[in-house]
Amino acid sequence: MGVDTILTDGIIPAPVRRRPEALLQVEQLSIDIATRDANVRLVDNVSFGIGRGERVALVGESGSGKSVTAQALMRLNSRVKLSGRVNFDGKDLLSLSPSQMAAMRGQRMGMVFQDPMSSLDPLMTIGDQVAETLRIRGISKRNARQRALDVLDELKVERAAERLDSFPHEFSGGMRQRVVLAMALVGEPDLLIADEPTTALDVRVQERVLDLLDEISRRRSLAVLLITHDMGIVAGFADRVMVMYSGRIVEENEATLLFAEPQHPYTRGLLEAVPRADVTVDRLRSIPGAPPVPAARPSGCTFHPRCDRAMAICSSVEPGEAITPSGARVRCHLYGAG
Amino acid sequence: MLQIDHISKSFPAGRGQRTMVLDDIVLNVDEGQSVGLVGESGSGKSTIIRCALGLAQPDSGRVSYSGIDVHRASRFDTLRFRRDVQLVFQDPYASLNPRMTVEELVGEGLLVHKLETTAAGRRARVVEMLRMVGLGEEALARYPRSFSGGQRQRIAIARAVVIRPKLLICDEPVSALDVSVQAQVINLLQDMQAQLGLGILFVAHDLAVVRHLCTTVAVLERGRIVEHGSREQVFDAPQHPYTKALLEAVPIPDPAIGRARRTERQLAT
Amino acid sequence: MTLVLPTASPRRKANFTAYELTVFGVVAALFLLALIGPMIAPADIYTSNMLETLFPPSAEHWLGTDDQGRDIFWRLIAGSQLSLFATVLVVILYSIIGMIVATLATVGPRWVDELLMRVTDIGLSLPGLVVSLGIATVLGPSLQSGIIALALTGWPMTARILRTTMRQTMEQPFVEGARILGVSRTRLMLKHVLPNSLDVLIVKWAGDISFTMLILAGLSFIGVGAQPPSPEWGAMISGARGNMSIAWWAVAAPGAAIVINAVAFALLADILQVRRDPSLRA
Amino acid sequence: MAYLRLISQRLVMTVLTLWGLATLVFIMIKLIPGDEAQVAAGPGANPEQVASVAKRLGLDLPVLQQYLNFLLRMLRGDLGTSVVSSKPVLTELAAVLPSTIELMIFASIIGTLIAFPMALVAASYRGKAFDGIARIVAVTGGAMPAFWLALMLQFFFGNVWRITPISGQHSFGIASPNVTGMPTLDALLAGDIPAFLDALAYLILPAFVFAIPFAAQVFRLLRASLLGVLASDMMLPVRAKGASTSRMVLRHALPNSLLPTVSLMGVLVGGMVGGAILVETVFARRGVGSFLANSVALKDTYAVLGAVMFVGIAVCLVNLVADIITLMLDPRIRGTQFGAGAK
Repeated sequence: MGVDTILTDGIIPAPVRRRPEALLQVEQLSIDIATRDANVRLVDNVSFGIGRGERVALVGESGSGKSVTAQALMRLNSRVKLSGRVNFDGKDLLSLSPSQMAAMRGQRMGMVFQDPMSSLDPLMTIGDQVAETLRIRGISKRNARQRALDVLDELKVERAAERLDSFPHEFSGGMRQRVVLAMALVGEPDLLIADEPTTALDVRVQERVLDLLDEISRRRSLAVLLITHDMGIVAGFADRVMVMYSGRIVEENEATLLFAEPQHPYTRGLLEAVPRADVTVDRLRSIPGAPPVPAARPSGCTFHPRCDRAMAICSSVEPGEAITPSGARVRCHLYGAG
Repeated sequence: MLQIDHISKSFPAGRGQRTMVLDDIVLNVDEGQSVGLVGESGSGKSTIIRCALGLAQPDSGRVSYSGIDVHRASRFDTLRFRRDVQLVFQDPYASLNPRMTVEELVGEGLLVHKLETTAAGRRARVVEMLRMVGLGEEALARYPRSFSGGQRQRIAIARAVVIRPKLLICDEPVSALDVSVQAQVINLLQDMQAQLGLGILFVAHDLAVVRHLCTTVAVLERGRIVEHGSREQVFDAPQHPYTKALLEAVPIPDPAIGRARRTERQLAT
Repeated sequence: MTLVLPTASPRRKANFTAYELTVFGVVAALFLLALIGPMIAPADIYTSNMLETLFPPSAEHWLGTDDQGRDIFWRLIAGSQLSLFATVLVVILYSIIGMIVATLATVGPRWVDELLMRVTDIGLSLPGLVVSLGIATVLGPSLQSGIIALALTGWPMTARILRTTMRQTMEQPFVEGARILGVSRTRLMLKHVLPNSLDVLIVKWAGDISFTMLILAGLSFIGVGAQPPSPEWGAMISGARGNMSIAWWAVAAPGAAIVINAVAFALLADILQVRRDPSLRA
Repeated sequence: MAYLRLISQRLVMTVLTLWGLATLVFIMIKLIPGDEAQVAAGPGANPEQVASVAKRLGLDLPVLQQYLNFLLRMLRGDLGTSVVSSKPVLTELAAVLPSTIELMIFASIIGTLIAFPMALVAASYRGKAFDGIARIVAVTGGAMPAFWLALMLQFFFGNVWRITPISGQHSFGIASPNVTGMPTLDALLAGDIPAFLDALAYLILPAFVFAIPFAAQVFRLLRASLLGVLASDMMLPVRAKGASTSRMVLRHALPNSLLPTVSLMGVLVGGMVGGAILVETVFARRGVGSFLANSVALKDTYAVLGAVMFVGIAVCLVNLVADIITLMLDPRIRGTQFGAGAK
């Protein structure tokens, strides 16, 4: 890593940031799941875009639909019903045939999952698992193995050549997460979706994995969609942040602006509710209640029962999208548009 | 009040070797004091808790509570120790018996320690306790599964605190909760401590939470306490490299700090 | 602080499908039949009628008659009590033994656990039918011997499963929490460990009834269980075997009765299993 | 290293099990109602014979001494003497064992060939018609009494439709020289194809009687564990690589499901020995099972107990082999090839 990266990114981001060319454009994506009794809407009408090489974070709590959204982008979960459009590099993913979709996975878009302990096949060697992405594409065993080795080297797995033939149980948590990362990166995708990639790891390991991800994303100009619940991780990694609550994106903005001027009461509450390791405060401002489960979503603005600035309209009318002076896309009745 | 006095513990690691899990741990919690114990996974946090509660036997050293040697106590003293020292678990889903109602769960301590001998008296105390943790009377007949994670953790706290213990050991009590709910439970613990004069031993991997709740902090690295001091000493002027490394790795919800740190690390390599 | 109690996560509703209800209904009907079978069957099914031997199925004798001229249909109905209740008795007996062994192994000191589990392992690795055969031979052939033999050989699996579950329950944080609260040993077992361990057996029972019914019939067939005049189904097959070439229905019918029972309980076990572990659902 | 230790643990366990079994058999002998010497000598024995048997068995010695002697006899392979044939039980069993083994091997091959494809297809098309039908078929197949199934198959295929021979092991006059004791193998060794096919025809029905419940159980476990693996966290990354369903099932789910399935198959093959009592009798085949059944019919208690002991040993050995195969399939146990810093 050289001066280059530091200059392009800088400690202080450029005030006007050109929107990179769109790679992924999600339009009015809704995700439903049919249970025995009823149809439950897990994600309601979300739209967002990711540019080439851009790092976007999708932040949310349990039940917010962040992981479901992530899996929907690759159509990984066959039990949910998807509607809307997911444009990836000009193709509508939702209208592809299963085999066309399979060809996109691994090749154009890769995914990393939360728990490195359970993400790997215990009976297959590391080398075979990393190379599998390529083997599926019909690349020869030798070439696939060589490229698997290259990726593991790129991810700074020590003595990677010797370790190709070892099994997952011989690796530590951080090492396994690198292998999982290698499986997603070996096909040289344009978009990497990382679903809570460091939640199961200790802070120091987490930091190293995030650094690696940062470095590779810059080097390969790889777009990254980071799914997390941790505002701290978001702050250090993402260019842009989307905050999801109960199946909807309630706020979206450049990372710096979002942290400096959170607009939605939920975003603000979230930032104030988290203790910090660098300052001492007397008391945390807490958000009352708990995030709703998708089957029992409140009417109107789904956040209104917990919101300290709720108005009469909030419980009945779902707020539309408004753009605030700080550039945030926000769904809240406090911000006109209505 | 609670004195963990030079305890060590090791486990067999095959081929006649033993791995040291705890190495000469010294830690005291005084009445009304809140002590934080920070460590990563595998640092020995849970072994310390188990030893402190008398559930595991250290190889050497002793744990004493107000003069009671926890591991060699008489029946009577053990019962007193059980009444005075309680635990709040990490996982609010696994720590409540799914087949007991909230009334039974919260009232069990009163029953076991014969603090309220009548059912009506127990119920009154349970209701009072539930109010303190922010739950209503209507919770009495319900089972844990109908509550959210945050509410279950309140029930767990009520269950532990209803018998008015002097020391509450908290084992990562908020790490399994949603971010927006964590603050509620943290605040509740603070309230309990202020109202009841509880001593708290707060064990966690999350440095931010520990900084928020504890005035004294110990840092555990692979079974050894490497740094031990007041909150300000440990967080603002850490001495041990391990503490420094941990603090530097904790994500801070501020993009400027996050990027500056990454740049620093990249320059260092 | 005010708190909104969630309207969500109501108590799990039963919500049975038509298929599941059908299976429950069939099992209930089988039990009912076993209960009232001997009462509704005509008395002449225990006496020979040499004028009507080995009749094929007809309007008068729905499933024909056996070599003693007895109506096979009514013998099956009457015998269902023997066959089903003997099976259920076996399962109850060995479940009790298994529960005692598992509880002793869980609460007892380490060496008791070791000893009991080694004995259980030995029991598990012996072929049940063969050992039962040995035991029944020693006790002398009769239905009681069969029941005793199967009860003595059937318990190890129950003991092993229950003990594993109880150990797992013991390690649950809520049990640890109860100990920290100062709960006594007895209360710990009765209130915390057992109620949260026993449901593993409910699934097992249905499967056990299905399986045990087959073995019990097998013992009767070899001749160490119920003896011929008895309308126990295995014994009926054994008795009718000699005349199979002229009256195959006399063998087919009791076998079919066993299959119907065994399948019904196996399907019940399957349903219970899937309800416990929804990942198996089709 | 861990691997060797586990195998030796299994061996010790097997020895302990056999000891337990021997004790059980000894207790059963002691529990037999009536005079033990009389039973051992047979119902028709005269007083002198009874007395000599009592002396040979050491019945006048203290019980503990008798128990030790009994164990020693077992160690020497002396499973007692058949009252009916006056031959050692072990000799008789050794003569008929190959025939039973032949049947069991054949049955497990058929059962595996039925169960594996069925489970793989059912798991790949979970919830589709095939899956549903296969599950019902499996439940039914596992709930049929073996002896009844044997009788019915024998009656319809043999007597009514005359597709297969009814009973026995080979047609009159087509026997190949007895080398292994397994008619099919003997015919092959003799290079006599017609004799082989003849023996095969006799083998097919009894083999199916065993194969059906075997396949039913294997199917159910294999399907369940394939679905378990397919639903596990492990499969999401595989799907995200672009793998097809067949690849997920065959390359990932199947290897991970093999461990429990092989142990179950071991247990089931052991259980077949028990079923052989019923099935061999129905089909009039030589074998351990029909020997046992005959001994029961002739009230030859010592032969029964000797055979029980023998079968117990056989089952333990089968289980031991299945355990060892299971261990060998698991790289976590097979031993680390590379001493990477795990933990």
